[in-house]
Amino acid sequence: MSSYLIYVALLSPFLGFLIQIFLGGKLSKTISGTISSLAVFVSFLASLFLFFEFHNVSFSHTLFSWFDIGDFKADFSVKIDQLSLLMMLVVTGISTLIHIYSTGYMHEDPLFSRYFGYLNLFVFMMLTLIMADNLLLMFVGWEGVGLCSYLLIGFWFEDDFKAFCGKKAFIVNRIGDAAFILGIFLIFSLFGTLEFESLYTSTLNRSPEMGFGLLSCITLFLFIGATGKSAQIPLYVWLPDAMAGPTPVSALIHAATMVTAGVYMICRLSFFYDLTPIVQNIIIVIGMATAILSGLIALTQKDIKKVLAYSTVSQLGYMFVAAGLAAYGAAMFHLTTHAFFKALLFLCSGSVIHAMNGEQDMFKMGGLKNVMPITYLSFLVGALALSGIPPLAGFFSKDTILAFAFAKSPLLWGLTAFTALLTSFYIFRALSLTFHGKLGNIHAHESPSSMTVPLVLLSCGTLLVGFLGLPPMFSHLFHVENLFEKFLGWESSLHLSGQTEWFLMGACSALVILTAYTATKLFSGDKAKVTALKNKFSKLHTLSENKFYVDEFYDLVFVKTAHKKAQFFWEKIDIFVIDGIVNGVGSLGRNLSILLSLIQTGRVINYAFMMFLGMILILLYLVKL
Amino acid sequence: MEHILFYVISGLAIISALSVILNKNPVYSALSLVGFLFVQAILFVLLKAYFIAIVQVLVYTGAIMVLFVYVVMVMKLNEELLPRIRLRPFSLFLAGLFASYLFYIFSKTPTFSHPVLKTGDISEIGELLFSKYVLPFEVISLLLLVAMVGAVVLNRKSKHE
Amino acid sequence: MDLLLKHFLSITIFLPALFGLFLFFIPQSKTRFLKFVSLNGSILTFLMTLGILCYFTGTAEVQFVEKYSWIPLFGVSYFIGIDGLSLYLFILTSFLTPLVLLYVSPEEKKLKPFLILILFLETAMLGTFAALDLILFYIFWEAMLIPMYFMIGVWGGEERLYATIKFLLYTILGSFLMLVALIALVMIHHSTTGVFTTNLLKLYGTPLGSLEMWLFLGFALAFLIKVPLFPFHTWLPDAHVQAPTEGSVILAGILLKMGMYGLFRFALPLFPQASMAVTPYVVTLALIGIIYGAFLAWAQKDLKKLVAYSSVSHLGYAVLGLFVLNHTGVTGSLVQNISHGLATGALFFIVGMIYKRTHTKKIEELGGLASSCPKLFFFFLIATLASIGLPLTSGFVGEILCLFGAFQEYGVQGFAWGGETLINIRNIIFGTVGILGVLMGAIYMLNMFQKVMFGKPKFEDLKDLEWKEVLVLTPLIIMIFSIGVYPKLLTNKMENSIDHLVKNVYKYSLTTLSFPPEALGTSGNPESEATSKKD
Amino acid sequence: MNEYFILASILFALGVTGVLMRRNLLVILMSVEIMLASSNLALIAASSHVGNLHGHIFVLFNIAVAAAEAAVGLALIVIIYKNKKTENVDQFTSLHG
Repeated sequence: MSSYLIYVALLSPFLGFLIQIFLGGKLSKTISGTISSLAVFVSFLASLFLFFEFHNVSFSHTLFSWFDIGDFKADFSVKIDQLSLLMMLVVTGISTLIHIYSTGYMHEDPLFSRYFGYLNLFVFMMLTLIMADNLLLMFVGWEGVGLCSYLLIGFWFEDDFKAFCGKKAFIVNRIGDAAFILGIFLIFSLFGTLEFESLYTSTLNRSPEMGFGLLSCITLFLFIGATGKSAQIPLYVWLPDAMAGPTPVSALIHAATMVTAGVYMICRLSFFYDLTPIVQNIIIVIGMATAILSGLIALTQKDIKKVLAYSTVSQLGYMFVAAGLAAYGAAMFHLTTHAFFKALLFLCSGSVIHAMNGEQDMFKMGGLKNVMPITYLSFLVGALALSGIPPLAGFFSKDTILAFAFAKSPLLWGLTAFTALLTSFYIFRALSLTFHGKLGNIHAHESPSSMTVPLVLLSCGTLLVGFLGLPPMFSHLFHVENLFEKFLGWESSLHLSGQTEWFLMGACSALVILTAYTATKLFSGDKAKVTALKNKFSKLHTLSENKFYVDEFYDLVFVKTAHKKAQFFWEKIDIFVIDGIVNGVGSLGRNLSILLSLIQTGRVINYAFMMFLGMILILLYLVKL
Repeated sequence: MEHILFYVISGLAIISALSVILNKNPVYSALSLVGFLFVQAILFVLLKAYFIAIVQVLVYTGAIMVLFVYVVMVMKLNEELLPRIRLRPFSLFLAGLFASYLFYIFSKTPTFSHPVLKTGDISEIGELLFSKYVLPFEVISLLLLVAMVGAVVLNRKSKHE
Repeated sequence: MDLLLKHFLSITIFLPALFGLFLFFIPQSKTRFLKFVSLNGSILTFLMTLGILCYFTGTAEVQFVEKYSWIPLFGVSYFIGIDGLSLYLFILTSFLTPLVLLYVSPEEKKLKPFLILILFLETAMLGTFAALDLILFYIFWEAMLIPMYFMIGVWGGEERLYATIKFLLYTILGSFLMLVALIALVMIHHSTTGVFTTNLLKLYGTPLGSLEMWLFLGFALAFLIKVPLFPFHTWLPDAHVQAPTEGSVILAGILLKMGMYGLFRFALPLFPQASMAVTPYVVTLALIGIIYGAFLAWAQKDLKKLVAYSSVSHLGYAVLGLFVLNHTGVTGSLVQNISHGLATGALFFIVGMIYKRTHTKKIEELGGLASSCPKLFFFFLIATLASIGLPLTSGFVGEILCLFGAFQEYGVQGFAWGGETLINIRNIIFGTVGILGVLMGAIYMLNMFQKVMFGKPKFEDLKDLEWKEVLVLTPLIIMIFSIGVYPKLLTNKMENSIDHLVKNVYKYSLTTLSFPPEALGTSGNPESEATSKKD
Repeated sequence: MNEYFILASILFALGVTGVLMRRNLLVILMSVEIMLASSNLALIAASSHVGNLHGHIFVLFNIAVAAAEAAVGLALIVIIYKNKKTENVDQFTSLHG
C-alpha cells in the first residue's frame, strides 16, 4: 500500500503532464485545468497519507535500477523521511493552490493546456528532487526544475525579452548545476557512493575539517550549485528577470518551490556541512550579503513583481544564513513559512496585475483597497508575515534565525535585523503604492473566485503555519512543543537566556513595526515627500534602481568577452590557422603541379623527344654496359 | 658477290630513307617510302626470308602505301608545302645518340661462330604460326579488326553534324 | 531456412545492396514505387538487426560469426561477426537508414540514384561494423566514401565541390596511413609467426616493439580524423553544411561513429602499449575539442554549422571516455556515440525541415517558428535538450559516464592539497573542462533555439510538421528518452565486451606477451570470463 | 653478319630524325614506318643468325601491327586535318598544361 502511495505521489503530476501534452489540444479549458489541478492534488493527498504513515520512520524505496556500470551505481529510488515528507507537503500543497489559481489567471491564454503541462512537469521534477535517494537522481530533479522554469518563464515566447529571460534563467542555473555535478563527481571519487544514507554513515567518524580540504571543496561546489538554484550572490541575477513569466509561475517557481531547492539540499547534506566550518562561514557571508543587497535593490523598484522577486532573494539569503549557522531546523522552518506568504504575495500581485490588465508599475496603481478587498486583505496578511510582525508566520521563523545569528555574533544579528527593517520598508511601500492612495482612472475589479479562494486559503495558512515552530521561550510559555523541530528531529542547539531573547525580539519587532508604519505613511500620502526623499539620496537611488549594475557588469565581463573569444576562435584559429594549413597543403600541391605542367608544352614533338630520351635511359638500364 | 650486292642495296635503302625524311612534298616522301620498302624486301631475300619479302611487298607496299598516298591526295597538300625541316640540334643529337648507342650494343653482341642461314620455309612458318603462336595470331587478327572498326568509326559523320 | 540462419549476418549486411540493385530496374519516373521499395528494404534490414539483438547473448564473445577463406595466399578471409562493441552501432545504422529514406522527398531531383546510393551506403556501413578481417574492414571502410562523395558532390549545396574534396582528402589521407600501418602489421605478424593472416582476432597482441607507436599513429589518425578530434575537424562543418539533409544525418549519425568504433576495435586493442602512452595527449586534445567545439558553435551563424561544431564538442566526450580506459568511461563513450547519433540526427532532420519551410539556414533570418509550428517546437526542444545533456535524455547518460570515468581513472590518490585529504589536480581539470563544455552546450544551443523558435513570427503561413515528418522524428525521440531513463537498455549487452576490452588493453600494455595470446572474442575462455567479470 | 644490324641501326636513327624534325604529320607517320621496318630487318637478321624462324613470325606480327597503326593513325590524321585545317604538328598545342 505504502509503496503505491509513493508512485501515486510522484507520478500523478507526470501523468497530468502527459495528458496535457498529448491530449491538451482536444480538451476544453475547464477539463484541462481540472485534470492538472487534480493531478497535483492527488499527489498532495498521497503525500499527506505518506506523512501520517511514515512521519517517524525513514526508508528508501527503489523504483528501478538506473545506472549500474562497473563501480558506478545509482538507482531510481526515493527516500521517504521527515525532511522529504515536509517538502512534499509544502510543494504539492502550495502547487495545488497555484494550479487552481492559474485556471482563472490563464483563462484567456491560447496555450492553456501547454501551460498546465509545464506546471505539472515542474511539480514532477520538484518531487523528484525532493524524494531522490541519491545525489544523481536529485540532480535530475535539479536540472529538471531548471528546464521547467526555462519553459515557464519564456512561456510568452513571442516577446523576445521574455524568451531571453527564460534562457538567462536556465543558463545561470546551469552554471550552478555545473558546480553541483562537479561536487557529485568529487563525492563519488571520495566515497564511492552517491546514496545519502551510506554517505551519512561514511561521514560519521570524520572530524570537522580544519583547513580547506577536499570535503570543503565538495561542500563549496554543492553550495555554488545552491546559489544558482536559490538565487544567491553571485548567481542571483536570473530571478528578478524570471518575473517575465506569468505571475502564478513566479509564485510557484520563484517563491515557494524551486528556489528553496538549494536550502533543502544543504539541509539534506547537513552532515557534510557540519564537517566544513569554513564553507559554513562562506555560506553565512554570502547569504547575508545577498539578503542586504537585494533588500536595498527592492527599495526602489517600480515593478510590483520585481519588488517581490528581490524580496525572495533576500529571504533566501536569510535561509542560507540559518543553514550556515547549522540551524537547519530554522532554515527549513523559514522555508516553509516563506513558501506560504511569498506564494500569497505573488498571487495577490497576480490578482492585481490581472485586474489592471497586465500593468505592473506600482506608480500607476493606487487605491485598489476598496475595489479588491479580498486581494488587499490577503496582501496585507502576506506583508505582515513577511515583515515578521507577530504573531504571523514570518515572525516566528525570522525570529528564530535572528536568535541564532545573535548567538554567533551580535554583528550578524545587527545585519539580519537591518535586513528585516529593509524588508518591512519595501513591502509596505509596495502595499501603500498599490492599494492606498487615490484610485486612478481605471476599471479594476475583484478577481474571479478561482483566484480568490486560493488567496484566502493561503492567508489562513500564513496565519497558522507559524505556530508549528514556536521558538523555545514561547513553547515554554504556552507549554506547546515546537512541533516543527521535533518532527524534523533536529534539536535546537540554541543557548540563549530567555531575557536576552525577549529583549532582542522586542527590539526587533518594535523597529519593524515602526518602519512599516513610516513606509505606509510615506507612500500612501503625498507623492511630493517621496520625490524629495528620492532627490536627497539621488545617487544611491539610481544605484539601487539600476540594481547596482550587476547585470551590466556580468554582461560586459563574462558574456561579451566569452562571445568575443568564440568569434576569435572561429575566425582566427579555425578558419585562419587550421583551415589555412589544410588549404595550404592543398594549394602547395596545386602550385607544384602548375610548376610541373610547364613541361607540358602541348607540342607533340616535345613529347616524342622525351619519349626517345626515356627509351635511351631504359635501354641504358636494361643492357647495363 | 653477295657482299657487294648487300652494300649496294643498303646504300639504296639509306638513300631512300633519307629521301623520305628530307623531301618537302609528302607525295614524294610517300613514293620514296615505297622505294625504301622495296629495297628492304630485297634485303629480306638476301637473308633468305622469301615469304617475309613477299608479304612485305604485298602488305606494305601494296596496301599501306596506297593508303598513305590516298590520304595525301585527300588532303590536297600539294599546294601549300610546309617548311621542310626545322633544325633541332637536340633532335639530331638524340638521333645520333640512338644510332651510336645501337652500334655499340651490336658491336658488343657476340657473333655466332657458325651462322646458319635458315631458309624462311613457308610451311615451317605456317606450322609455327598455328601451333606455338596461335594465341598471338588470333590476338593480332582481333587487333586488325579493332583497327578497322576504329578507323571507320573515327571518320564516320556524326549525327549532330 | 537453414541457409538463412547460417548466413544471417551476411544477409543482413547485403540486403540493402540487394534492394539497391533491384532499384536499378525500376524506371526513374515511378518515384513512389522507388521510395516504397527502398524503404521496405531498409525496414526489413532493421527487423533483421532486431533479430540479431534478440539472439545476441551478452557475453564477450564474437557472435554470428561467418568465416570463409578469400585470398589464402595472404590469409585474407571473409570474416564477420558481432560483439557488444559493434552491436548497437550496427543497430543504430539500420535504425537511422529507414528514417533517412522515409525523409527523402519523392520530388528530390535524381531520386533513383539517390536512393540507390543510400542503400549501398547502408551495406558498406553495416559491413564496416561487422568486419573482423582487416582487409575486409578496409574495403568496407573505403566503400563508404564513394556514396558519401557523390551524395555531397551531386546533391549538395553551393560550395559542394570544395566540401567534397576536403572531406575526401582528409579521409583518404587517414585511410592510406591506416593501409600502410595495416600492411606493416600483417608483415610483422608474419615475420614473428610465419603465418600470413589478416584475421583481427589473431592479430591481437602481436608484439611490435618500437614500431608499435608508429603503427598506432597510422591507425589512430585515420580514426581520429573521422571522429573528428580537434584539430582534424575542419572538414566536418563544410561537409555538413554542403551535404543534403539525408547526407548530414548519415554523416553525423553513423559515419562519425566509424572513427570511434575503429578506435574501440582496432587502435586500442591492437596497440595497447602505444595507446596507453598517448593517453594524456589524446585526452588533452579531447578536452580542448570539447571547449573549442562549444566556443565555435556559439560563434556560428548557420544552423547546420552550429550543429556540426556541437558534434566536435560532443564527440570530444566520447574520446575522453574511451581514452581514460576504464569500464565506466568506455561505456560512456559508446553510449555517447549512440546518443549523439540519435540527438544530432534528429537535429539535422529538424534543420532540414526548417529549411524546407523557410528556405534559409541562417539563424539571423529565422525567428518565431514556435508560434506557427507547435509540433516542430516540441521535437526541436527535445532534440536540443538531448544535445545539451539534460538528465533523463540519452545525452546525459553519455556525458555523465564519460566524465565519471575520467574522474575514476585517476582516483583520489595524488598529492596533498590543503587539509588531510588527498586530491589529484587532474580530476579537477577534467571535471572543470568537461563541465564547462556542458555549460557552453546550454549556452549555444539555447541561444540558437531562442533565436530560431521564439520572438515575433518572421514568416507567415508556415505549415507545421506533416505526419511523415513526425514519423521520422518520433522513433528518435523515443529512443533518446528510453536510453536516458533506462540506460541498461544499452549497457547490459555491451558490458562484458567492454570489460574484456579494458582488461585486455591493460594486460597487454603491462606485459610483453607470449604468442598467441587469448585475444578478444572466440578464443576467450568462458569460465574465466565469468569469474573475472565481477572482481 | 653484323652489317645488317648496323644498317638497321642507321635506318632506325633516320626514322627517329624524321619523327623529331618534320612538321608534317604524314611524314612523321612515314618515319615511324621506317623505324618499324628497320626493326623488322634486325629481327630477320637475328633469326637467320640463330637459325630458327621465330623472328619471321615476329616480323609477320609486326607488319600486322604496322598495318593497324597506319589505318588508325591515318584516320586520326584525317580527322585532325578536318578540324584544324592544318597538319603542322607545331600548331597542335591543346595539350599545353
